Amino acid sequence: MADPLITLDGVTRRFDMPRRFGQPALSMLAVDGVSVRIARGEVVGVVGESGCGKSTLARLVLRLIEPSAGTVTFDGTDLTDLSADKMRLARRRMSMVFQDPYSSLDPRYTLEDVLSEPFRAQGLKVPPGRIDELLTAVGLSNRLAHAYPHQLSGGQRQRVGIARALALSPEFMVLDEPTASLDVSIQAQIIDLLLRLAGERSLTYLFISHDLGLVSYFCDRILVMYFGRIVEVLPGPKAVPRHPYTRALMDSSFVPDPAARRTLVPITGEPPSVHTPPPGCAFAARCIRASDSCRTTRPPLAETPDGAAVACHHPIA
Amino acid sequence: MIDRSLSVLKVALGSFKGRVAAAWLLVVIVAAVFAPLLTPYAYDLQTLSQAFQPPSASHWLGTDEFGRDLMTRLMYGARTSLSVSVVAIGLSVSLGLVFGAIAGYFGGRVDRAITVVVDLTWSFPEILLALILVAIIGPGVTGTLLAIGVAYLAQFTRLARGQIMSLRSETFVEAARSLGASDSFILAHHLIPNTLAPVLVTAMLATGDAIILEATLGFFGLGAQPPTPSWGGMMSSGTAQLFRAPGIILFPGLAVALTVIAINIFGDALVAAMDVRSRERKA
Amino acid sequence: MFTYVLKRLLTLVPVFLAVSFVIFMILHLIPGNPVDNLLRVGSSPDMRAEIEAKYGLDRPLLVQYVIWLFHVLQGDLGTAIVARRPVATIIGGALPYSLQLGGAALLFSSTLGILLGIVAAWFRDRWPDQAIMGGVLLGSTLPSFWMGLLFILFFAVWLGWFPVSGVRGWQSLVLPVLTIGFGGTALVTRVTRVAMVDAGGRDFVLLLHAKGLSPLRIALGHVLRVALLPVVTILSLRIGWILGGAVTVEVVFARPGLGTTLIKALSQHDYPVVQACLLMLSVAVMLGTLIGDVLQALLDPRMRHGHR
Amino acid sequence: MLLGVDTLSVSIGGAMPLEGIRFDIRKGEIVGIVGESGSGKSLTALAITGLLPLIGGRVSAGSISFEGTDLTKLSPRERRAYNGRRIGFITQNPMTALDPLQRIGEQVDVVSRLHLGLPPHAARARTVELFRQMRIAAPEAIAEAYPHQLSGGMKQRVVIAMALAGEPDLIVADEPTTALDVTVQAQIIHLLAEEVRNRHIALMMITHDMSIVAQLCDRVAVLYAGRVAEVSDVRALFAHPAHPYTRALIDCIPRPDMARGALTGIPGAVPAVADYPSGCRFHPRCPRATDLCRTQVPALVTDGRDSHACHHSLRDTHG
Repeated sequence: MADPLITLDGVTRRFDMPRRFGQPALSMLAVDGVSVRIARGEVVGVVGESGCGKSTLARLVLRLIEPSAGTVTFDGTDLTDLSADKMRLARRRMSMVFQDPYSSLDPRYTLEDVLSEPFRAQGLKVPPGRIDELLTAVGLSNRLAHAYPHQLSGGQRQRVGIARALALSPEFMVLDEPTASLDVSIQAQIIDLLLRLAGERSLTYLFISHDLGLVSYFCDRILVMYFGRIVEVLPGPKAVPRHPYTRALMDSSFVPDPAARRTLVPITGEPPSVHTPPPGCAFAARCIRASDSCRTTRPPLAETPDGAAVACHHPIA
Repeated sequence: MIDRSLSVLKVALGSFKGRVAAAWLLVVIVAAVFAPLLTPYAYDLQTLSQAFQPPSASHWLGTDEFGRDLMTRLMYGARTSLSVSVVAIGLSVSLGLVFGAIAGYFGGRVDRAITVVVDLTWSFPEILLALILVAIIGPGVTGTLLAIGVAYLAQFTRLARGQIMSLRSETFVEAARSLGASDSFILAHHLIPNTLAPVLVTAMLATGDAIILEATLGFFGLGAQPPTPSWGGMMSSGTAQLFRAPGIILFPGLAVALTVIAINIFGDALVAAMDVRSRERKA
Repeated sequence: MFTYVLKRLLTLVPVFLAVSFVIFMILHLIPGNPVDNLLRVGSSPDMRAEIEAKYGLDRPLLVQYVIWLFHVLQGDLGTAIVARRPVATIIGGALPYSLQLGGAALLFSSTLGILLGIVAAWFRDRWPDQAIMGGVLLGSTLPSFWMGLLFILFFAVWLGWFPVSGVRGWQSLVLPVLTIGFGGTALVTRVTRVAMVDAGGRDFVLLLHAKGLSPLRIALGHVLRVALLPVVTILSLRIGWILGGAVTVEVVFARPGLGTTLIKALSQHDYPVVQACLLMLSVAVMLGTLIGDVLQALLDPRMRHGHR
Repeated sequence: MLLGVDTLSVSIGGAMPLEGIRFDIRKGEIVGIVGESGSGKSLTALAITGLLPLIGGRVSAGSISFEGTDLTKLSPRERRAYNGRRIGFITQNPMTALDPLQRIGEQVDVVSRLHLGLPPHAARARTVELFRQMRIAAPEAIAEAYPHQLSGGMKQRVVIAMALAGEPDLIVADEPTTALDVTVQAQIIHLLAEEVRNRHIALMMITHDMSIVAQLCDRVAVLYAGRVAEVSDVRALFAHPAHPYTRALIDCIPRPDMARGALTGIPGAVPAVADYPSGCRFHPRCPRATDLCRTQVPALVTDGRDSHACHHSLRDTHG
């Protein structure tokens, strides 16, 4: 990867819990030392269960949340020490699509207002014809320009969210579970649209999801997160997972074919408490392969020449 | 904005109750504004020979202990009571919005300081706060106005802060920030406009409470000073005549009650109308 | 539980300091010299010097406050300017009457209000609900002093059932309690109804029905308990509101008590008495929130376990 | 036949969000009710559990017969005797399914006390035993805990234990795993399947997820916009769906062997009750729609226990 568009180096975010009277101060590591490089035109997926830190990571990449440690470099510029003005200019080149198509649009805004906001927020004039063009690009009729969000379906709203993210012609988009609250038929529409847009506008995506099947379909490269860390990097959608957690995730997702029913007993238990992280591998308590070293020493993320990486003392061969 | 407000108003006026309430409010406002044109008497004209007249054609509601026309005093009283309440609530709303927005948007120490003071004052009954303030500022129209304004300040600061806080975590605000919008842009284009509607409805309901508070202060003799008529003041001087001429107390009290009830009914209709709209939004 | 109450009591200490400071400051905020405000016109220079020495009026404001607070905590509330009696005696005489009235009114409002709220929620949008909510609208909009006067006119003067004023026997308590209770009940009814309707619409109620429990058992055994949480919160925050009602009503019925004492002292510019009355009412408000919190913890396991 | 739903229609206010629903469930059978949001699958569950009045709805036509008794004809009191005893219910969101102020154990005990007449001690012993079967560690301690002390997956196990407590013949599960994480979802599905199979309890599994249907169910009813699209055996349904909607729904799930670009979804969206189109309600989104579909409501064609409602069934062309 000669010229990565995005480089994350040791990005960490700690949240302090509000202190309660007579109790020790608590904090949680939402994201713990994540290092990733994303090439231009690449579609990188981040997959993990709720609370694994994937949404925090999405916001750290765009500096919507400040990292506690580490740096985020965008096209050679370190975003983490840009001034507010410079950061605003940088935001023209990156954008985000959000999970909830309902709360992501101001109920008082018409679609035209929504789509002109990126320009107004940047102090720019809306180029003539741009609103129509954006609506067309996401498959919405330009008759909807004066409609309010409450008049649209969930799928249509998510298209508006995508159009807004496209408004300033960014190079990089973070997609934070854009289809998680949509029906499957609409999810497929939106994924299809995103793929088409990536091709037409040579976009780079960071796609956050809890659905390994969807990520495998959509992404070039997959990062698996557990408890704030990357535990495995799958270099391609067909790569065979080596981390027991990734394997468990795979075995937990069913296939839409009654002839291919899973007979494996799923893994037990749930992730550990965020306030009392275990000293060793966070997955050890749920892992059938765990040994004493797993419970005491944290396995590093070991890379292999083919671009794969796994953080496990006993990876599956 | 305007067409949205109009459509809410239309829904609110759709019910019979809403229309009656609005009509009464209109009557009171017209009576207050045009009092000098509507009555042949002066509010402070004492005709002792005419004292304690029962209701008649020339004195619709009768006269008080000084022979002053009760109807006339009621209409002039509406001027004092309404204007004091409206101005006082206007004061609380504008200051409350500013404090609430500062606390809600910036959070941290500023927020904690404001919240502590606000929560403290909020748990005290408005009448006590107003009594303290009148004690400090002194009785009269200005004292009452300021006292009521400050007494309700906590409520509006709380409301505005809560609104801003919950809006701040809405995804559309995060979306705006991801597009490079500054704090002031977000405040001006998302937070304040979305806070305004619930604050205005609450302000309307609070105006009703303020009318009662003004009347109570007046009743204690701490409101507008004689001979300026106010609904509370009229009842204060009427207590002595309670057994002889209950009308002196009955009619101003009725005016307060009907006006406050009308404000509540109309305000509830507005809330319901806005709810209908938000439900449409979700469907 | 004991440690919980203790912790809550500790958090009230800074609140008490803040409130007492504000009350202390009244003397300095009103126009005129604080010493003059503590003395009757024409007092001798000796008395002047005595007051100045006692309260350290030549010292910095904060020191003055500490001295004042020190006296207050020892039960020395100063001397009334007009009555020339120790303020503590005046307050001590008035307090039992106010406690009687406030306690009775609170009991009346919360019992009746919760009952009516349950009935209204059970018959939601049918005529019993509409009738109750009509009464609630009246109760929350009619000025309490006016209601008091009407009650006197109707029940005391025309029907002669109860005394017009004074504090002789339980009969004299009925009309004042009804007057405060009308507004108080309206408040509690409204809050209870909303809370019942809200709790009744939650998911867990669906599952209770699916278990085959009877609707009455669900309403009284489960929904009511959940609904009581916000009711207790609001009640404890609004105890002051009901006490505020007591201030007005005491005046209307010419009952001795903190309210009459306060209003009289205000009109006579008797500031030590004003300060003492406000201090008492503030302490009542604070104790109210404390009792509310404790009740809340008793009702809600989540509070006991330190969640939320 | 355990449960027979026949031409069931449900009204809420003036609208009829469910119309002419027909399917049946045999003893011990696992039947999936599948469809997108707005298809009426949750309303079907509420109709069968008699909980429609809680959301202001009612059965306006048709019957629900449970071992020959028409549940829609019973008085509320008679109806209630079935709930918890013959029919268990599992709701979608375990986080909000339990009374936050009551201990977990008491919430389960009440079912066997009410319906099996067990004394308190025996009821608790039974609850603990059920928890053990649900693989809840330290069941006695959990019985004394409050809901907020349990994770979502743990709460859903409690809710399942509650549904099993009355020894029902049918469990209605409304999206029981949608709110859970993937790995926990697999645990719960696994557990639920095991328990109902072992006890020979019929399960009506409401879900939007075709892969859960494929994993778990014996038979499937596909609903669209308040009507039945297709009812069929699960293998036949996935191999040769009759209704184009069923086909499209299966094709919306990404599969490992799928080429990029193969996932296109179904154009448009499920219409709201007020905007139901004429004829076949799926016609605006259907690639096979003709004028006939636009004007004529397709009849529900029955073939043994299977049925479908389509003018241009895919099975007609495939044979």
